[in-house]
Amino acid sequence: MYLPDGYTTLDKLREAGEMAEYDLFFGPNHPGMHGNFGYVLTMIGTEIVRVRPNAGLLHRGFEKAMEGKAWAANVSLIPRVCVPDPDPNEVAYCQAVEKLLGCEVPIRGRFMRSITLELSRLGSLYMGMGGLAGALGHYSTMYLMMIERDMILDRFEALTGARIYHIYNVPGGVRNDTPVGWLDSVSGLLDHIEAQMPEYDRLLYENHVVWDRLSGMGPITAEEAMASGITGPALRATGVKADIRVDAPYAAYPEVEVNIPTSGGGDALARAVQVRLDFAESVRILRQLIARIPAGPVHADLGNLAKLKVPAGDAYSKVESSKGEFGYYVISDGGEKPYRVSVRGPSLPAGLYLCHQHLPGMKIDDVAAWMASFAICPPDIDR
Amino acid sequence: MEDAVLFNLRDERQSAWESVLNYFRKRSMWMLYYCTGCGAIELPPSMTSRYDMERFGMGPMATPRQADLLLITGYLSVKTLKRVIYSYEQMQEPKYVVGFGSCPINGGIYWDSYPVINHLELFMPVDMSIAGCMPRPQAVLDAFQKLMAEIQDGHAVGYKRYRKHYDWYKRNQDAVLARTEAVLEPWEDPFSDPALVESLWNDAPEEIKENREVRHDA
Amino acid sequence: MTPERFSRQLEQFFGADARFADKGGAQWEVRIPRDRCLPLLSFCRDHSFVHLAFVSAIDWIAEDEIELVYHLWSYEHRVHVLVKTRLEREKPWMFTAFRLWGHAQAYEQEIHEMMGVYFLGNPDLSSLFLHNWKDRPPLRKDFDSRAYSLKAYTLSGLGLAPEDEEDANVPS
Amino acid sequence: MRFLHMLPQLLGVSFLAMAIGLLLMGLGRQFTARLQRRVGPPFYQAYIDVLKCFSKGSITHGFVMDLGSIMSLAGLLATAYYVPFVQWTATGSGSLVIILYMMTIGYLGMAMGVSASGNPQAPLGISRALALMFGYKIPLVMVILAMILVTGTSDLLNIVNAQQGGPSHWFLLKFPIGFLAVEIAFQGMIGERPYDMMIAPAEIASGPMVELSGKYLGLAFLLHSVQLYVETALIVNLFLGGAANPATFFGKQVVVYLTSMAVNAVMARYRIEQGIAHLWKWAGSLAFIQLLTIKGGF
Repeated sequence: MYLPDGYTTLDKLREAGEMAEYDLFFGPNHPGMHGNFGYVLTMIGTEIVRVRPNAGLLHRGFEKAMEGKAWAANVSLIPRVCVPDPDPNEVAYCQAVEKLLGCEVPIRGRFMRSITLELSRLGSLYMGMGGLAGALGHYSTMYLMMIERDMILDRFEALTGARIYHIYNVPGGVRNDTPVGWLDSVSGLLDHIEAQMPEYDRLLYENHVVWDRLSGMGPITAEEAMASGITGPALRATGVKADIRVDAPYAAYPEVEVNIPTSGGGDALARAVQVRLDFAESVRILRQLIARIPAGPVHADLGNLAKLKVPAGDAYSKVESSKGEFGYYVISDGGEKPYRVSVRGPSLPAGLYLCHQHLPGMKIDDVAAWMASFAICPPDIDR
Repeated sequence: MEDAVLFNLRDERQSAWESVLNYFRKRSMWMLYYCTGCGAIELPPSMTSRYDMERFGMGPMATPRQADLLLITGYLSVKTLKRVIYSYEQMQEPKYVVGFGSCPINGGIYWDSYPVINHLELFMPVDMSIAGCMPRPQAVLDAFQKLMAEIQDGHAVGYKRYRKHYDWYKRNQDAVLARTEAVLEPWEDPFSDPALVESLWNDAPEEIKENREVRHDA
Repeated sequence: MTPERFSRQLEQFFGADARFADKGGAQWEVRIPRDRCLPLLSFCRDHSFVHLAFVSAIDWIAEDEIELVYHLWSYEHRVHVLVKTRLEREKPWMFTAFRLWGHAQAYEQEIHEMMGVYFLGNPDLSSLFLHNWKDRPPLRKDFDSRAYSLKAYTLSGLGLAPEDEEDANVPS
Repeated sequence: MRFLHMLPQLLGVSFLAMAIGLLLMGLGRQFTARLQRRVGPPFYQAYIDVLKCFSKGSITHGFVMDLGSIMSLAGLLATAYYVPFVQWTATGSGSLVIILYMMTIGYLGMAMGVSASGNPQAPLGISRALALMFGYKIPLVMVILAMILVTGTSDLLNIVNAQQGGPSHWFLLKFPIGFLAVEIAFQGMIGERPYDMMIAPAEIASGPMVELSGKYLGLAFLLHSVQLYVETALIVNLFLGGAANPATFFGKQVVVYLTSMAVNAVMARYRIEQGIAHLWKWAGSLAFIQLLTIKGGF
């Protein structure tokens, strides 16, 4: 029987109408789904034919809720936009407000912002690597990585009083200075993390099963990635040297040396490796920040924050989170509340658009790993 | 909150056989692996090496059929509420519901938000609520210990309540999920009128018209 | 690229339609009427502004207008451009940017649901976030979220509250 | 009647197989937990789980589902009657042909049962399990063939007897290549990583078990426990020389199972086609080499 190139028996049966299509609900209630999100997959056998994203399960009306709260009160709402990586939200929002206010954050406050951002990034990357390992069935790595992530949360708790939602950055700086010995404890944690990392590398990155699974999955070129709004590690994994910490520096990043790592290839393996490189770079940045942090105030005097009034205007501010660009577009009409806050989450382009490009033709086996490789985080799609 | 309905939890006295079964039930609680909200972020720490939930015999399960414990991890949007009720009804008795954080209790920080329901008790029975945002892993594990004690004593009987008062729960669920008219004021989308859309197409520039028949999945 | 050069090029192609402003902090702003907006976006994309960060919509209820803001970023020049266009609030509609950036489809779908803006040529404007929504689009300024929540999610708001105290304890 | 005469023995073996299998599961879970630096459940956790499952309500999806569940358990129990426990079998025979034949019935019964549920993920899982069977059965059969050629008997009792006289007589040392091949295949037989694509929670939501509730899930657990008993006992008998008393036998089973769990703990999961290719490539070639060395006058 002669079959032209790329024309399989499956295609033949499909054309003859002998293969039935069926819908498979991948999520929201599915162990491979990270968070509350869903894809309705139309399948033939084990192959995906079409995909329909089912978003909105985590929708809480953030943008509306923020219009009803005072400028400073919104800081308590904002970290909830992205649960694994909350601090970029706070910083992006505060920077936008500060831009409108025209106020300058003291240098120590900027350093503290960078330190919390990088610690939050480390925690989120642990979660991302663990999630990828979990999607591939490699639970030991995930279980072990959570120990270190929890240690980071302990440091956050000592600094801010909260494990997950820190609400530490406020317009004008950060809430309070470090407790005594806190910076040393972070240094000690970094030593511990660097000592542990080789073990995880052996478990996850030197594992041939992981290589075989990830290589060639969901490939994307640099042009495609830029044209479809992909940012962060997924973009750098295509070889583009783009990072907001360097391109549009904020907080204390101009004061330290940031070497943006890139990797090539653009498939899921490259993205996984890129996350690991980002992780190492983040640890290096943290060490520099801790070594160079100056003394001084951490907060600019803005009077009573609860009665803060912001001049009319609009400002866009963005921050490099562990998943990509987190942006806040803040509009004020001069009142005590924002007129409108619009949020740009990093997951939407991959989660709602690239799925149409990548998932059809893929097998059901790879959906969870594909999502984890793009670090799709549903709360910032839904908001 | 005039809607907070007080529930009476006490069960009739249990037999010795029932109490033996309850021992097995409490020592082997399988929870449904469904992250309904942000509270799920504290589940990985509770499950994994540091706090290790499995030493109490608890573990995540893939589907509602296999699970005993439904965790409502945080706020519930209406869209999720529908899925949660489906999941709950698929679970086999005895089954338990734990509400995480403030949001299932009274809406929490989202109490005035349009897509988020306020009181979970109106839609399904809750056996244990953990206050806080987020509840820490210690609080989560403590709640599970307390739930175990309630199961042993035969007090965690939400599923019996659900069966007994199904009409009441179903009425509340339908009122929110199967809404037939607008809540505040009806809204007519002007673009549901095909004539208007057609006139827009007629005035559109040529390069737009070319793409008229594009389908997303094509 | 300097702002002067960019504004000169804009003037060359769009004349007085495009109003350019430098907001400082490497953020530029271009205001443009709806009919010229898509050509402007296309022009920007060809001039290295390849990254569409997102699209936001603002309801200016006092001016009876809805504003769309396209956020563009150039990896080459490291400049952020906000392309703003105003639509009438009664029947807001816009041409889709789906052909320029694929992911614009998702943003437009969201804006259609949240703000009621119709995007001509967008292949899928079905409801994505809300369940069985029959009210005014929620991000409009005249939508009262608190009143909605109290009416929709409480027994008394739904008219289901029990008459007397005895009934309140029904599920026991 | 011969059958009635054997009934106490058959019941005894059934009970033993389930008890040992569940204990192995509990020990395996605790072992994995220790590898992951946590406390883990108590060793008797699997018993509690099964008893709890039987105390729950359950949903059947029709007569075929009931029949399939019973049939798969019955098939595996029937295998257990032929696998020697301390140089003794319930039926008095240890025919390897019957063992290899009967072991398949477990999966076929499961395929029949879970397909009735109508959930697409259950047939996906069971089709993976049946496909994977092609992967591990061929190396296994090749190695067993090699041993039959050497010992001149297909009765497992005789193969065990041939290994008596201390560890130096164990086939583990006589056929190290074959042992390696069977160890790789064993990983697939009990469905542990990297070959756990049949369950694969992140992909197909625990596959065949997706619609099993209450008692059916309890039956599935018992099925897995009997499977563990049969397959570890098979390896102990084939390569580790059986045992003279139950404690030693159980100890050897534990060693075999925990070795597999250690691999399980550090591995990710293959895709199904990768898994079969891997099994054929490594286990298959090792088994083939073993067969050649024997035919070559070893």
